[in-house]
Amino acid sequence: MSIKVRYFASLKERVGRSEERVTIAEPITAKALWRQCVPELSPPEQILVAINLDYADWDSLVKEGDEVAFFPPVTGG
Amino acid sequence: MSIKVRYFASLKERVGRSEERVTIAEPITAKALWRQCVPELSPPEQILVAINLDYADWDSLVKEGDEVAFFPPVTGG
Amino acid sequence: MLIKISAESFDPWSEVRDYQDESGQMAGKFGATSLFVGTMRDFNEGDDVAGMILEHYPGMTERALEKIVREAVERWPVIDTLVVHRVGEIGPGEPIVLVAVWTSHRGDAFDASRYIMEALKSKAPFWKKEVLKGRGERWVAHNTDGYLKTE
Amino acid sequence: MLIKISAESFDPWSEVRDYQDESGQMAGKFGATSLFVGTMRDFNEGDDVAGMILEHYPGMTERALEKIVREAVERWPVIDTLVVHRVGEIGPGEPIVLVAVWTSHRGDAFDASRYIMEALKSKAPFWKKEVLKGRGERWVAHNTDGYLKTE
Repeated sequence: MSIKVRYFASLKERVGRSEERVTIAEPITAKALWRQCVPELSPPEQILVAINLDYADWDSLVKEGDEVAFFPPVTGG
Repeated sequence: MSIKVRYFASLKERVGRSEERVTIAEPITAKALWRQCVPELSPPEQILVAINLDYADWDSLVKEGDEVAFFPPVTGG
Repeated sequence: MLIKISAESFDPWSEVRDYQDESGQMAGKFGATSLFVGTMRDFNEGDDVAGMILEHYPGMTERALEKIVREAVERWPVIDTLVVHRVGEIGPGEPIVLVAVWTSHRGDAFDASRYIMEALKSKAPFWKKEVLKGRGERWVAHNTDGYLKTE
Repeated sequence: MLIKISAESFDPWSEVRDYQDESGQMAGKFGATSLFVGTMRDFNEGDDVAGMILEHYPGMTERALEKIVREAVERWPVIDTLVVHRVGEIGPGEPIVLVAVWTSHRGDAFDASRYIMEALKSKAPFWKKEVLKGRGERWVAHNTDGYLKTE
């Protein structure tokens, strides 16, 4: 299963990349995906998760073809 | 003592004039002034009073040189 | 802090832009602008309205508006304000009132502009007479409280 | 109901006028317009700010804003809305966001525009990085609640 993972803003700078394509064997939670992608950091509490352009939880399941985004609190407006 | 009395909006149409100059012997309340100027109508409850361009009460005293205005509830904006 | 009583139709967007541009020292200092524009509708209480005549009490109007703006400035950290109110004959779709408030933070802009509008509606000596289509004229009886939710 | 993400500087007053003119059928139908404009300040948290870079999540941004506007329309009797948000490099004094709401009655316009602004601030995926004068860059950490009174 191929997943697109994206990072934004300060998190993007911290992990040193804006996006990547990762492969998983079966559907996993967003938290498990984070651990696979960013093993050097435990999931920061304030980081937000979106799956396919909608907000999701750390426990939401990620599956084939999904686009998952991790980002810090939003500061627009 | 000479007082300028003004009427606005629907009240102006009801009393049939927009302003008049009246003479009083000594300071009187706005209510007494109304009774002198508009004897045919008891002071309508919703009518507002202003003395010298500021809101006043029916019991406020009117004296020489004052401009007194009577008008219905305001409906601007 | 500018208050204008206008006997001519005005464009609220030009008024705000011009005022903001003239107050050049404001640029970069304010973070929030809250604006309210009240416009004449072509119907009211089920009737078609062809026009409106806005009467006011010259002298007291300005004084009442200045007091209202002063109260808002005392209550919230306001950088500047602009109030424009139309008088005379008004056609459907024309602006009646404009209230603009510039502040550092958005909550204050929303609160102060709403306060000015509500106080203007309940205190400033303006009176509206509606010209109904083919059915004469009528005075608007009273303003409703804008803090209450409509049904 | 229009939502625009703009990589270019925009004039909020022209945006509102143009949108209102294009929606010609609105004339005479709405009685109230509430507008909010958020503008870049040249200082923040005691530091001089020379500029700002606004990052966003294309696709999710539009989707999040559409959801927010839909929620406002479900909650208040709204005639129309316009939301414009700037992205990219922004200079001091330039508008960042515009929210305009047209309604019949003023209370609904104030409530709905404020709701949209607060929801945008807390939900729409935008991130601000400030360019400090001679002291590098820093990400803005979080937005404050605009319903709370400032100290």
